[in-house]
Parts: sequence; structure tokens; C-alpha cells
Amino acid sequence: MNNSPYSLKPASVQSVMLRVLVALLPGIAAYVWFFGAGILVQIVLASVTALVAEAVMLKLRGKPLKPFLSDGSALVTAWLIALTFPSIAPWWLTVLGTLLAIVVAKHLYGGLGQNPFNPAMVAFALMIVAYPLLMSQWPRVGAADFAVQWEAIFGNRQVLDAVTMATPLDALRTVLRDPEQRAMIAGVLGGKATFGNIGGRGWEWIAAGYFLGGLYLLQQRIITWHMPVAFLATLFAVSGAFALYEPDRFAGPGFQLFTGGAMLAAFFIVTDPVSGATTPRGKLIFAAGAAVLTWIIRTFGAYPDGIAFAVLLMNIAAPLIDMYTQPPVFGHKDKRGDSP
Amino acid sequence: MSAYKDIAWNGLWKQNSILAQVLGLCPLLAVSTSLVNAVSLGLATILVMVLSNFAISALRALIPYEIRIPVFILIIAALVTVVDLAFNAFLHDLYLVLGIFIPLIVTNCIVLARVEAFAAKNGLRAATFDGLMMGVGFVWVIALLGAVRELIGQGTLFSGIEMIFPTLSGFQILPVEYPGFLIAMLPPGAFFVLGLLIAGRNWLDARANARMREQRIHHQVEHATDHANSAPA
Amino acid sequence: MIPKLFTFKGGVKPASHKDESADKPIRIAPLPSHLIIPLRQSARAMARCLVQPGRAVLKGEVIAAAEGPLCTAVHAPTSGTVRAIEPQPVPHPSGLPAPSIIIEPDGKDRWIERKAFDYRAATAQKTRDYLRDCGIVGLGGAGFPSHVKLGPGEKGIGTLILNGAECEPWITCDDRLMRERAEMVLAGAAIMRRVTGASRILVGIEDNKPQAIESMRTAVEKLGESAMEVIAIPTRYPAGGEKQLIRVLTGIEIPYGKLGTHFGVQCFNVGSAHAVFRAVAHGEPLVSRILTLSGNMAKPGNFEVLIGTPIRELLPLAEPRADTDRYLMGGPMMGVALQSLDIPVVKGTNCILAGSPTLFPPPPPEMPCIRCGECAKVCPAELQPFELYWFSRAKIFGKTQEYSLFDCIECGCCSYVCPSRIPLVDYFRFAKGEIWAREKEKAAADVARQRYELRLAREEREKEEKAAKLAAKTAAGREKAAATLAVAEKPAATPEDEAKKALIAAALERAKAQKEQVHPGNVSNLTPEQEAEVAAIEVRRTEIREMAKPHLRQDD
Amino acid sequence: MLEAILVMAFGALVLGAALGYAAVRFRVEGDPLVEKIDAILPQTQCGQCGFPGCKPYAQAIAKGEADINCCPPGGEEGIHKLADLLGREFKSLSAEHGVEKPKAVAVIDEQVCIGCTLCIQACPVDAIVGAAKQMHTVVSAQCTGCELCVAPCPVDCIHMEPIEETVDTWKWKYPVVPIRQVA
Amino acid sequence: MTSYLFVVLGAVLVNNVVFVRILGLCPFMGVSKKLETAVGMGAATTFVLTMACGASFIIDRWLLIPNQLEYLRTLSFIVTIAAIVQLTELVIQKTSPLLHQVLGIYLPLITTNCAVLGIPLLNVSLRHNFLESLLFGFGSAVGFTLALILFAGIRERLEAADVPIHFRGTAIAMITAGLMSLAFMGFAGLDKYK
Amino acid sequence: MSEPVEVTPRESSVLRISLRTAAIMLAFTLVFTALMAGTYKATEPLVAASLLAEKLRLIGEVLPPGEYDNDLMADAIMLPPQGSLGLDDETRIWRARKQGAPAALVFETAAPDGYSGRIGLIVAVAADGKLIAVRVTAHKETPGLGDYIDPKKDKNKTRPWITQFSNLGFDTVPVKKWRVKKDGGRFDQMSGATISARAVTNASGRALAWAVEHRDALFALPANGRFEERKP
Ligand SMILES: Cc1cc2nc3c(=O)[nH]c(=O)nc-3n(C[C@H](O)[C@H](O)[C@H](O)COP(=O)(O)O)c2cc1C
Ligand SMILES: Cc1cc2nc3c(=O)[nH]c(=O)nc-3n(C[C@H](O)[C@H](O)[C@H](O)COP(=O)(O)O)c2cc1C
Ligand SMILES: Cc1cc2nc3c(=O)[nH]c(=O)nc-3n(C[C@H](O)[C@H](O)[C@H](O)COP(=O)(O)O)c2cc1C
Ligand SMILES: Cc1cc2nc3c(=O)[nH]c(=O)nc-3n(C[C@H](O)[C@H](O)[C@H](O)CO)c2cc1C
Ligand code: SF4
Ligand code: SF4
Ligand code: SF4
Ligand code: SF4
Ligand code: FES
Repeated sequence: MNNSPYSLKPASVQSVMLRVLVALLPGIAAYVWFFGAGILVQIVLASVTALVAEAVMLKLRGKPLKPFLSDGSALVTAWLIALTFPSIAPWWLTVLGTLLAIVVAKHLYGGLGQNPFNPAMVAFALMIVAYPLLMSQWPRVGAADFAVQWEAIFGNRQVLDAVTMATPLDALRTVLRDPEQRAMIAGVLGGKATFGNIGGRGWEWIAAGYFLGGLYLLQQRIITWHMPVAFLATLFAVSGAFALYEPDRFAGPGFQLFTGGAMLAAFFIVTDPVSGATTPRGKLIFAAGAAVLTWIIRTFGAYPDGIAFAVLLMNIAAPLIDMYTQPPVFGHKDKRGDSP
Repeated sequence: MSAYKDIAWNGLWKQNSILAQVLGLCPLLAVSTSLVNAVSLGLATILVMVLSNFAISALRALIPYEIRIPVFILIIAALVTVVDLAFNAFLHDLYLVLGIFIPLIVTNCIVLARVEAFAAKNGLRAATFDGLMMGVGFVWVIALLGAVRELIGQGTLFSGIEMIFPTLSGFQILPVEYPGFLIAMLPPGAFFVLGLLIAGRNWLDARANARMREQRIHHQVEHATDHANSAPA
Repeated sequence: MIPKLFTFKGGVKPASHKDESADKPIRIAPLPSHLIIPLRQSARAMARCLVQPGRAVLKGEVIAAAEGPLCTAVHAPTSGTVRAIEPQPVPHPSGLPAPSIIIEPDGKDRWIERKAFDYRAATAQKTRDYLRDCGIVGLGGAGFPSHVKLGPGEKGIGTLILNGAECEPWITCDDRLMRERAEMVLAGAAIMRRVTGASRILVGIEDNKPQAIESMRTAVEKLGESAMEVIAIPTRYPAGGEKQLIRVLTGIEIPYGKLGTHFGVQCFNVGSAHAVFRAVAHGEPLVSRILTLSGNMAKPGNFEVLIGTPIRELLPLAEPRADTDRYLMGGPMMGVALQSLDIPVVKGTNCILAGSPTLFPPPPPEMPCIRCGECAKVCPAELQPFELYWFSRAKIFGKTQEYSLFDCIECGCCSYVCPSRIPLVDYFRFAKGEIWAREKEKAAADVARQRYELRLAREEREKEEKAAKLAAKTAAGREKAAATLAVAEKPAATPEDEAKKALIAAALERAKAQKEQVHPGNVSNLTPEQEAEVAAIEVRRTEIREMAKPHLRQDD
Repeated sequence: MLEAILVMAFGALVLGAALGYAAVRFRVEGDPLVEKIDAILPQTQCGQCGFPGCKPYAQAIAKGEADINCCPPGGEEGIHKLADLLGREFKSLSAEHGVEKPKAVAVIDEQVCIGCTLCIQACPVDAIVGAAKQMHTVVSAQCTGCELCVAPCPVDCIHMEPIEETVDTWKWKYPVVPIRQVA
Repeated sequence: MTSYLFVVLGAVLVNNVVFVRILGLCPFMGVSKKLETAVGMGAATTFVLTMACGASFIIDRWLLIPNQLEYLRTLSFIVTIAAIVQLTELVIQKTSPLLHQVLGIYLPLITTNCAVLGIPLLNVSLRHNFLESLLFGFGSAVGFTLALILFAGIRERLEAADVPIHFRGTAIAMITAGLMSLAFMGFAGLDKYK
Repeated sequence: MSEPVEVTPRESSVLRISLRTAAIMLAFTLVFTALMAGTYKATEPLVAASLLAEKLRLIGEVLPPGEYDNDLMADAIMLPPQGSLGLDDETRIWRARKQGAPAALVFETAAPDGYSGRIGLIVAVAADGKLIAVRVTAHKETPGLGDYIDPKKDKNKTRPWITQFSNLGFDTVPVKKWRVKKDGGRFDQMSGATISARAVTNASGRALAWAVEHRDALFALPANGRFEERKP
């Protein structure tokens, strides 16, 4: 027999996760529109791998399969992995990444809800460190039809040279390190400020799709405003300040917000409730910190999109952030910050 | 003799410096990028441990309690320097690879810990044997770590052996197309593999424990049934 | 004048279900076949029983007296005979029995002599003593003795708050009370104001009870009391929690470990005020209360019920439906599931709720916490329930205290919203219990250490004294010893077998000496009486041994 | 070679003198650790740990002579606390020292007691009252449940009774995790 | 000026002692179970390491190099460190018993922290000048402290996690350290800007 | 080993004990320092030989021993820091001669603009203005991606990437074409890791140009001389 309270609000982990998946759909649609259906193959690959890995780990740990397999959290992880990996990554890259995410980053820590690190970002970071080349080959908009992508994923990597290109972020960095070529930056970033050129062709539409999904999550009260606002605002402010200071060296905020995974990160990745900070002030600090680190790594670091590392670095700090941003308890407000 | 068995068992498994005491991690993790590096540093460590255990056990009567730690450190540091110089002279390439990790054997906590816990209290033979076994315990772990990391990282074993035996060369174990999993060679991989090793040790210990418990229960049950059988008589 | 309202953070809005019983007037419940009156009626202390089985009592007669500062008297709810005094199941989550008086009504319901108490002439202390002897405890649920709460505290009480919020779903007893007996409630409040010297009275009522608000406002006007205000507050569970209500009405936040009196406010349930009025104006001690019967029932309603009425005998009044699978005492958010229907109504019982699988479905399996933060959003104590849960689950209690476990008021809001269906409150109750138990154990260990050390010191001293005595004796002792030695040495010179004999003798001697040590002088030098007693004991002992033998053999 | 020895000799002289001085001058007296360990032990004084009481066991732990898993009354929880305090790894209770039992108090069957005072002598916390040749009683509030009085009784009149749960001592149980039941 | 800043930042983040240089791991694993002790250990190490870097620079530059006694580096450095640890203990025992209570138990452990010897040796091989040596020592120690404190934060939370049984304790701590060092790899490449 | 002596710190005994420990410490130090010093003395020649061998091997990678007959170590000159070669330290230039005639220059250079910072190089330039060979001595390029510039890591063992510069001079490859293909030049790059290739290519070109320009001045200097750039 259970104890009070006896009536409960209808809510479940499953419904939360399903709504996150729904929220990803607009972004995925834009992705398919610009870069072809290869991403769908990746999503399927990652999902199947995630479910199988989850099932095996649950079995090994002697946990019931049904409630955990159907909770949808593994699917969220899988989809986010697929969306952050290049859509033409070889199949084993996606599978290996997903496997490590679920087994190491999630189940070795006790599974759902207990992992201190964001599993999807662990996968991304591990893979970009191990296979930098494979992780930085992205198709050019419209250059690879489904057959070519299929070919690239399941076999012949030779087809790639024709269809890949430096992503806008990479181009930016390549240019940055060569002072003679800095003049080119304007060319790379699309001097004509049409929308298609803010974050690189195609990219900003995907970002817009994620933004839409993010609004849905906000409306459903699955995420709060703190994280996305703090992340985007900080990224905007930092990149804006530096772009004003030296415009031909640093990319402006429009580019930073709409390229790479920034929008996805703002609404879907830094917001991961499990590995992030949870107090309201903590969320602001967490997301702002992630944004600053993202900008630093994007601009100066060795890896093109700093989001994964930035998120992992903030994951490390999350327990302390939470500990030191405990909101004052009812009745103890005079002693702000006194609580642990 | 069983005392020596205990010493060996302690060094190799039960009190293994890495798996049980979690000491001496830095050289272990930093130098285990390949089997050859790992074993080389391991051998240097054995050498230092045996020599220092020997020396300190031999000199223990002369060392006053108050300054035992400085004296231990002095002796260990001197021996390490000797080994360092020897590597520099005879295995120069390896010397360059192992870098500061040879001098750092000085601060390898196991050396000092063994000296203080064992050599300073035991006879010459036992102490030397303890140094050897603790060293071997360190070597097999670092060698395993090195082998795993090298294999996963680049699909080879014994690469770099030419630094020691110029006539030999390493083996390609996995197919040449194996893309290599670079992480294994980098610091994160070192931590992961060691984590897995420790978990493996926990698992083995747990299994051994369970088996022992089972045996004991079995024994007891037998005993009890014996008892029950004999009681009515 | 409409005062500025404050808000409290958090809270939830479960479906209210008040309509089922809100328009049912209070009815008097019939006399039950027997009454079970637990000796513990106030929250913290047990009253001392004054009656024996077989004794006839009148309605309102004191049957157990208040003992200690946190205790109140207990009265016979009707006239009749004391049948027994024995442990009976009481309304407690454990379902364990506790000492209770069982009374069989004679059906006449004869009162003792009732006399109004002139509180205007009496000192505040006298009035409080009177209330204690009338058995007045809070009727809001916690059952804390009202006379204690009416005390001046450190600073005295400036504001008196009447809690008419009744925020739990289903319950309407306070609503009905305020609609039907508003004047009595307010008169009770006025008495309390006089006792405490408070300057104003605020009555907080959730705005989903417009009739009650109306009725109370009319009564205020009618009574012509000044500085008495009836305030509608937003409907949100747990607006009726004392701290939350005080916050809403005055903006004051009372932290854990502090009482309202620290801040010059005190909060009482409207039912408590009503009981005070009855006690003072009519001389009627607290022997009945109003409660709601609702939930999965065909005829829900509100009833005035004698304290001690077994639930089983109340239920037919509301006709529970067939699929009822359990009964709750209290509301669905904080109530206690009854483990037996023989449990009686006590002073804190405000509602009996019939539950069915459709009404209160069993919770789906618990999933791990995903740190979504919903619980923190709704926690009225502004805690981080998921952190508390994280550490309670792993039994790391020190950490739970760092996260202010004891500030939790166990309102259940967090469990209510958790998407992982975690029974958070259960974890908190568990953690609190363990911490208390540990503190008790620690205190006990400290006492044990002290006693052990004392004992060691004493033994040390005794040893020294003995040694001193021994030293004094040595002179004589040495001579004696020499003599024995001489005797002992002799046989050693004799042939072998004799030596053996001597050895055996010595061994026997030793054994005897040892035995004597083990039985220190108990059986020698006894007075005749003692000898008789010992003999009797001896006989009993052999008897018992005989009786025990077969068992022993079986055990073997 | 010579300069090497000179340099090091100089260093050694200074250091040796300093250390010798320091070691003698600043030797730490007393061991606060023992108190901390003793505070964790349950003070049952039962000797199951193999030491005559909790304090001696605490001293042995502090000296590193005893393991932390030898006190059955302290249970797993006590071991956890000791492990935390000493920075050691947790070990489960050592079987040779006994098992964790529910708390109990000694009860003397007053009908049988012959008043021999043996139990009084055995009780480490003076929880038994009674004079020679009179019936003895256990003051249950003071009894730690150590069972030391049980064995010495010549007439076997002392037995241990588990402490019964009442409304006052009842505790909320650890919430069952229904997910395991589903499995 | 900025180059000095880069020395410190580089040592704290980019080439973090623990995660990138792989030094000081024994105390990193051993003293990180509780936040409190992590802070204590960090503070003690910071002080000793900074002093050790200064002292060893002086010894190296003025005693060893002029006499061509480089091979005595290991010995003289470690002996110096031991002396500094002892002296530190004496000084704080005299001046601040409170501080001694906080740091006292960590000081002896520092002698076997290989970062304390490794960083001075690295100072030599990186050919730092005196100020750089000091800052490098300080930065490394701050990096050590940072790593230790962050790790302790995670471990305190991990203690309550439902980690698979064989991974409890040291094993999962290792994996966590691995993931932390993975995260710190994100700083790779930042040091080329100095 | 002696047990901790229970002493009450009276001043006299403190002094005595201090002196005693100092003496013992001294004795140990003397013995073990002697041990070290002895080892050092014994290994010194060996260490020196190893160092020399290492250097020669490095030089041998870019300049086969058959190409010269003089003692390279003796025929070296000092090169102060050269910004144009990316060197901020003093280095050496070894001059190879065959039968007395200038044969080649061997010197270090660096590419400051690798993907992860500086790439150290050693080059040999023949007296006739051809680049004999170039090798990487130190780099931090991404393992598995940019590290093919080091022939040890290059997957193509038969013809490592870096050998494509061998025996080329500005006569065969014009200065403008001394670039990677991606920049319109003559040399291959590994797709996806152009930056490393570009850095090495440009640095080797710069080194070649520098050597060609200063060839005569360099060979003219006396052994152990110091090269000073004359500003025209
Ligand atoms: C968190 C994250 C999310 C990303 N999301 C996308 C995405 O939605 N679409 C996309 O094309 N690239 C995405 N990327 C890829 C990066 O923005 C970046 O372009 C990629 O790492 C390519 O590196 P390169 O510039 O070196 O080729 C994502 C990367 C990260 C780390
Ligand atoms: C969550 C919670 C909800 C409560 N709701 C009510 C309520 O609706 N009405 C009420 O009178 N007391 C309620 N109480 C009890 C009050 O906090 C408080 O004990 C009572 O008003 C004091 O009055 P009394 O001493 O007269 O009972 C609630 C307590 C808690 C913890
Ligand atoms: C993690 C990472 C590491 C990289 N490391 C190198 C490197 O060491 N050397 C290099 O030339 N390019 C490296 N790159 C690739 C460059 O960013 C850039 O894409 C490439 O040099 C452009 O070459 P391409 O024009 O042939 O595509 C790396 C990319 C990533 C994502
Ligand atoms: C709003 C939201 C964001 C999430 N973001 C991530 C994510 O970035 N990476 C991930 O692996 N899982 C994510 N999840 C899923 C889930 O929290 C994750 O699998 C847990 O970390 C597994 O314990 C997210 C879930 C929600 C509700
Ligand atoms: S509501 Fe439940 S799942 Fe969400 S944070 Fe709170 S306890 Fe965790
Ligand atoms: S039960 Fe406790 S923790 Fe949960 S919401 Fe209520 S006060 Fe907060
Ligand atoms: S076993 Fe425990 S309770 Fe008993 S004496 Fe030893 S320490 Fe005390
Ligand atoms: S009465 Fe018996 S069980 Fe209780 S403390 Fe004394 S000796 Fe121990
Ligand atoms: S080996 Fe580096 S600290 Fe122990």
C-alpha cells in the first residue's frame, strides 16, 4: 500500500521524452530539406543501437526492461547523437558513438537520471578526438543525393571528396589562423547579409527549426527559459563584443548563433536536466558558462564546434554550481547563500 | 615459506599497488601508451623498488626514527638517479620517451610506502622479495594497460621495441585497415582502461568471495545434515 | 479595507472535489456501540488514566488527566461505563496499537454539570489551564495543545490568524462550520484574542468557499468586533498550511525550528476556535468534532461525531460504494490510509475518505529521478526535493540535513507532480525517522560511555582499596602461607601414588575454591526466611526445568 | 665529484639538524583520532570486536592494528562512518566477529533469579540494579544489549528481548521501489 | 605581461596537471571523496608547489648548473620539497593552529605527490625564468586544486548513484576522471596563442 | 629501526638529538651522493656518445652519411635567432663538405602555423640549391589527422608525404609553385588536413630560399663562427 499523497498528476518520464523528440522534428525536416535524407539513416542507426545497448545493459544489471526501454530517454540521446554527427559519417562511427554514450556515459553511472555527463556530448567528444577527419566531413548543401549519402555511410568513402566542404565554422578557423587570408573572412561569412548567409547556407534554416521546437518545449514547460536565454544571450554578447572590436577577425553574433549546433544546444543540449545544473541561478550560470566556453573553443581551440566540450566542462562543474546556488529555503531568506 | 607466498600474493594481487592501493598512478597512466614503454618503465620501477627495499632493510638499524622519511627519500632518490643515468647511457631512445617519469619514480607513492611499511621492519631477504613482488605487481598491471591501449589505439603490439632491441620490430595485430581508436592512447583512454581493470578486479574478487561463501554454506549444510543424521541414533 | 495579500511560492491545484459534500449541512452522528478513546490525544504526550474498568462516567467527565506541559485532559464523550483500558489500533501510519479507554455508552448521553467560564475575570494563565482541562487541542490536524499555542511566547502575540483555508481536496467540514456557526467561531476567536492580547484577527479562507466567506463576514458585522477581518485567499494547495497562510496574510515567513510566537503571530483552525467557544461559553469540554465523509460514497456529508467513534460505525451514514478498496483519514494529499476500520475518530480527524482504484489509482512504477525540477517548482517550503531524494535514497543523511530536510512540511506537492512517480515524501519521512532514531542512539551511546567510564573508575578505585587492605593483611597472611606451604611440601617427599592423590586433592580444592568464587557466599549464612525463599525458588526452578525438558529435547 | 658531495653535505647538515629539532620539538601529543573513532562506535561495550570495550577498539583502529569492520553492533553503517573518517574503503562486516542483530535489552526472569550478583559484575554500564540475594532487575533504558550478563548467570534467568516497536519508536520504512517488483 | 598570464592560464586549463600532464593522480584519486578535504589538500599543495618551484629554480640556477651537477636535480629537488613541507608545517603550527588543523594532515602526503617534483623538473626542461617558474608552479597547483574540487563535487553526488556494483568506488572514479580529461581536451590548441 | 623515543624536549637534549640526526643524515648523504657521483662519472662518456649518436641520426635522416666526409660536429656555426626561419633560440648550422668542397647545409627551422602550433623541422640544402630532404623533429598536430607529416606516422610507408620535397629546388619548382595544390601549388596535401601540409610546405620553401640566399656567407664562416646577417 502506498502513502500520501494518493492522487497524482498525470505525468511521466515517457511523455516528457516523447515531447522532446517531437520538438526535434522541425529541425530534422529542415535538415532533410537541405542536406538530404542521409540524416534519417543516421537517426535510425543511432536509435537501434541505443535501444539494443540499453536493453543489454539493463539485462546485465538485472533491471526490468520494459519501463526503461519505453521511457524514451535513450532515443533522445540517440537522436541528438545523429543530429550532431555529420550526416555522411560512416555507419560504424555513429554506432560506436552511440554505444559508448549509452554504455559508458549512461549505464556505468547507474542509467537514467544518474549520469553526470551528457551522453550525447560524450559521444561527440570521444569521436571527434578519435576520428577528427571523419567527424569534420560535412556534405555541401544539395551536393549529395540520397544514393551518394547511402554509399558514404555504408561503404565507399571515396565518393566523398566531391561532395564535402569545409563547414562555415571550419572555414572561419582556417582563415583565422592565416593573417594573410583574413581579408577573405568576409567572403566566407557571406558579406551580403541575406538570411541565407547568416550562418552558412542551409544551416540557419535548420537552426530555425530547432528554435521552433525549443519554443514548443518552453510552451510545454519541459524546459524553463533560463538555459536557452542565458546561452543565446551570452553567446550573442561575447561574439558581438569581439566582432565590434575587430570585425575582420571575429565572426559576428548572427553567425555564431545560427551556425553549427548553437541553436540545438541552446534548447536541447544544455537543457538536459540530468547532467546540467538545476537551480534557477545555477541554470543561468551553467548555460552562460557553456556559451562562453563554446565561443572560446570555436574561436581559438583546436576543435571546430566547441559545444560538446563546453557542455562537458560545465557538466563537471554542475554539482558545485548546484551546491552553491541553492535558493534560500522558506523562512531562511535573510541568510542568503548560507545554505549549502 | 608461506610468508614468502603471502608477500608474493600481496604484491601481485591482494595489496597490488595499483588495483588495490591506487598508488603510483601517474607513471602508470602517462607511460602506458604502448607495451614497450610500459614494460620499460615497469622494469625501472622494479629495479628501484628492489634496490631501495634492499638498501633500507640493510641500513634500517642505522636510521633514527625522526629522520627516517628524509633518509628514505634520500636513498630512493639516489637510486632513481642511478637508474636514470643508466637509462640515459644505455637506452637513450627510451630515456627520451619516458621523459620525466623516471625521476618521478622518486615520488611514486608505492616505493616510499613499501619502504616505510615493509622494508623498514623486515629482514633483508623478505624485504628484497617484497620489493620484487610489489614491482612485479606494478609491472603486470602497467604492461596489461600498455598492451590494451596500444592494441585498441593503433592495432599493434610491441611497437617501439627497436628502441631496446634495434633488430626487432613491433607486430601489427589488427588488420591494417583498422582505423585505430585514438582515445585509447590519450589520457582519457588511460583512465577508462584502468577503470575497467579495477572493475574487473572487483568482479573477480566478488566471484571468489561468492564461491568461498558458497563453499562455506555447503560445508555447513553438510555438517548440519551429518548432525541431523547422527542425532536420532 | 482590503489588505495587501502576499503569496507563497510553489503549491499545486489538484481537482478540489468539494462540491460533493459542501452543500450537505452538518448532521449529528448517532451514538456508536462503543467508543475507543486513545490516551494520547494531543500530539506530544499521553494523558494519565484516571478510571478503572467498570466505572460509570458522565459525558464530559475527565477520564484522563493532563500530565506535563504538552498534555491535555481527556473526557468521556458520552455517558456510560468504562469497559476496558487496553491497547487499541489508533490513527497512525504504523497501525500499531496504543493504550486506550473503551467506553460503552448507556444511550442517555448525560452531561456532567456544565458551567460557563468567566474568562474576563480570570487571568490568561487561568484561562489556558481551563482550556487544557477541557482537552482543547488543534482541530486542524496536528493536534497540538491549544493552551500552549495561546501562551505569550517571547514577544507576545499581535496577530491571531484563523485558518479557514481548508485547502485539501474533498474536505468541507470547516466550510460547513463557518457557514453554519460563524458567530460561535468568531466568538471563540475573540476569547482567544483576549487570552493572547492580540490586537487583530485575520480569518483566511480560500476563495473557492464564497458562502463561508460571506457568512463569516456577516458574522463579523453582527458581532461588531473591531480589527477582525475575513480575507479571501487564492485557492492553491497547501494554502492552509500554517506557514503558508501566515505568509499569505502577513508576509511573515516562519522558518523551521521557530514558532509563530517568535514573530508575534499565531494560527488556529476555525474548528479550534469553535471548540474554545463551546468550552468557555458552555463549559463543554472537547468531546466531539465535525468531520466530512466523502470520496467514493453514495451520500457524502458532514457530521458532528463523538471522539472515539469507531470508523466502521460511521461509514453507513455516507454509504460507501462497492468498489471501495480503502479508507483514508484526512485528505488525499496528507491523509493516512486506515489499516483497520476499528480505528476511532480522534480530535484531529477532519475527514474520512473512501478510495477506489479509479479515484486514487495505485501509482505506476517508480522511475529514477531525472532532475527535471518540477518538484522544486511546487515545493512551498522552497526546498530542492530531488536533492533530498537523491541523498535520502542512498541513506546519506548528513547531506539531507544540509539540504534542509527538516524544513519539509510533508505536504506532498512534490510527489504529486513528479513525472518519475517517486514517492518523495515517503523518502523524506524515512530519512527524518532515521535521523531522529540516530540522534536517540547517539545520546544513548553517550550515556553508555559515561556510565562505562564511571564503572571503570570505580573498579579502579576498588582495586586500589583492596590492594591496600591486602597489604595490611600481609603480615598475618605471610605466616599462614608459610604454614600451608610446609604442609604442601610434605607429601611431595612421599611415594608416587600418594603424590598423585595429593595432586587430585589439590585440584579438587581448587575447583571448590573456584566454585565458591562463582557462587559468592550466596548460599551460606542465610537467615531462615532467606533459606525458605531460596528453597522455594529452587523448587520452582526444578519444576521449570522439568517442564522445559521436552522442549529442550525437541530443540536438540 | 667533490663539489657534488660538498653541496649535498651542506644541504644534509642543515636539513638533518632542522628535522631532528623539529621532530623532537613538535611531537604531537595525544591522539584526537581515537576520540573521533570512539564517538562513532556504539558504546555497547560488548567486546565482540575482540577488544575489551569500544575505547580499546578505537585505539587499535587508530594505530592501524585493527580493521574497521569488527563491530557488529555498529553494523554496516558504523563501518561506513569509520571508512569515511579514516579515508578507507568500506568493507562488509567481518563474519568472524558476529552479525548485526536487532536491538535488544536484557530481561531478568525475576521468578528464577537467585540474586547472585554475577550479572551486576558483568554489566559494563551498571544497568542492573539489586543487592546480593535480592532479585535483580535490568533498567532497560540503560541496557545497551551487550549480552555480557547472559552467560555468567548460573540459573540462566537472563534472556535478551528484542525491543518492541511502539507508536513512539516506529519509523517510516524505506520506500519499496516498485520497479523491482515489476521485473 | 600577457605572456605571464598565459603561463598561468595554460597551466590551469590547457595543460592541466592532472588531466593533461597526468601528474598528482594519487592525491587526486585519494583525497577527492569529500569536498572539504579536497579544498584542504588543494590549498596545501598550492602553497608548497609554488614555494618548491621558486626554491628549486634557485638551487638549479645557482648551485647545480654552475657546478655542472644537473644529475643531482632529482635528489636536491625532492629533498628541498621535503624540507619545505616540514618547514611549512612548523610555521603554520606556530603561527596558526587553526590552519594547521585544516592543512596538517595533508602536508605529509604532499611529499609523495609527484606533481610537486614533476612541475619543478618541467620548469627546468621548459626553460622558464624565475617568475615563470613561480607562476607555472602556482598555475599548475591551481589547476590541480580546480580538478580536485570539481572531481570531489561529482564524487559526492556519485556516491548516491546506482552505479553497477563492480564499478563502485575507484573504478567509476577513474572513468569519471577519464571523461573529465576528455572535456579538458576541449582546451587543446588554446596555448598556441601565447 | 629504533622506536620513537619518548623524550621531553629539554633544550640540551634537543640540541643533542639535532646534532645526532644531522650527523647521521650527513653520513647517509655522503654515501649516497658518492654513489650517484660515481655512476655519473661512469656513465658520462656513454651519455655523451648517445647524445652525439642521436644528433647524427637526425642529421642522417636528411643527409645520408655518404654525401659528406668531414666531421660535421666540428664544422658547425652558431645561428642566432632567426625570425624568418621561425626560430627564437640560438641554433647550429652544420656544414657538410665532400673533399673540402661545400656539399650541404643542415639546419633546423620551424613552421609556426601548424594546426596546433609550432612544427619543428630539420632540413638539408645542397650546395647547388636543391633541398635534399626535410624532416619533422617536433609537432603537436592532431594525431591521426595532421601527423602524417611525420613519416613514422604516415600511413603511406613506401612514399611518405614528406619525401615529396626531396631533391627539388627552385629551378624545378618555381617559388610561386612551392605551395600545396589547394593553394595552387605543386605539392600534395592530405585532404581534410591541409593546414599541416601548408605549414610544412611553406616553411620548407622559406628555409630553402634562406639557405640559397646565405649559402656563400655560411660556408665562408670559420668553424664555430657566428652567423650575422648583414643588412645591405
Ligand atoms: C552539439 C553540436 C550540434 C551540431 N549540430 C549540427 C547540426 O544540426 N547540423 C550540422 O550540419 N552540423 C551540426 N554540428 C556540427 C558542427 O557545428 C560543426 O560544423 C561540425 O563539427 C563540423 O566541423 P568542421 O567545421 O571541422 O567540419 C553540430 C555540432 C555539435 C557539437
Ligand atoms: C500541508 C498542510 C496543509 C494544511 N492545511 C490545513 C487546512 O487546510 N486547514 C487547517 O485548518 N489546517 C491545515 N493545516 C494545519 C495547519 O498547518 C495548522 O496546524 C493549523 O492550522 C493550526 O491550527 P490548530 O492548532 O488549531 O489545529 C495544514 C498543515 C499542513 C502541513
Ligand atoms: C579535431 C580536428 C583536428 C584537426 N587537426 C588538423 C591537423 O592537425 N592538421 C590539419 O591540417 N588539419 C586538421 N584539421 C582539419 C582542419 O580543420 C581543416 O578542416 C583542414 O585542414 C582543411 O583541409 P581541407 O581543405 O583539405 O579540407 C582538424 C580538424 C579537426 C576537426
Ligand atoms: C529537455 C531535455 C534535454 C535532453 N538533452 C539530452 C542531451 O543533450 N543528451 C542526452 O544524451 N540526453 C538528453 N536528454 C535525455 C535524457 O535526459 C538523457 O538521456 C539522460 O541524460 C540519461 O540519463 C534530454 C532530455 C530532456 C527532457
Ligand atoms: S519531480 Fe521527480 S523527476 Fe523531477 S526532479 Fe523532482 S524528483 Fe526528480
Ligand atoms: S513534501 Fe516537503 S519537499 Fe515535498 S513539496 Fe512539500 S515541503 Fe516540499
Ligand atoms: S564490538 Fe563494537 S560495541 Fe562491542 S565493544 Fe567492540 S566496539 Fe564496542
Ligand atoms: S543488562 Fe546485560 S545486556 Fe544490558 S547492558 Fe548490562 S550486561 Fe549488557
Ligand atoms: S604517482 Fe603521481 S601522485 Fe602518486
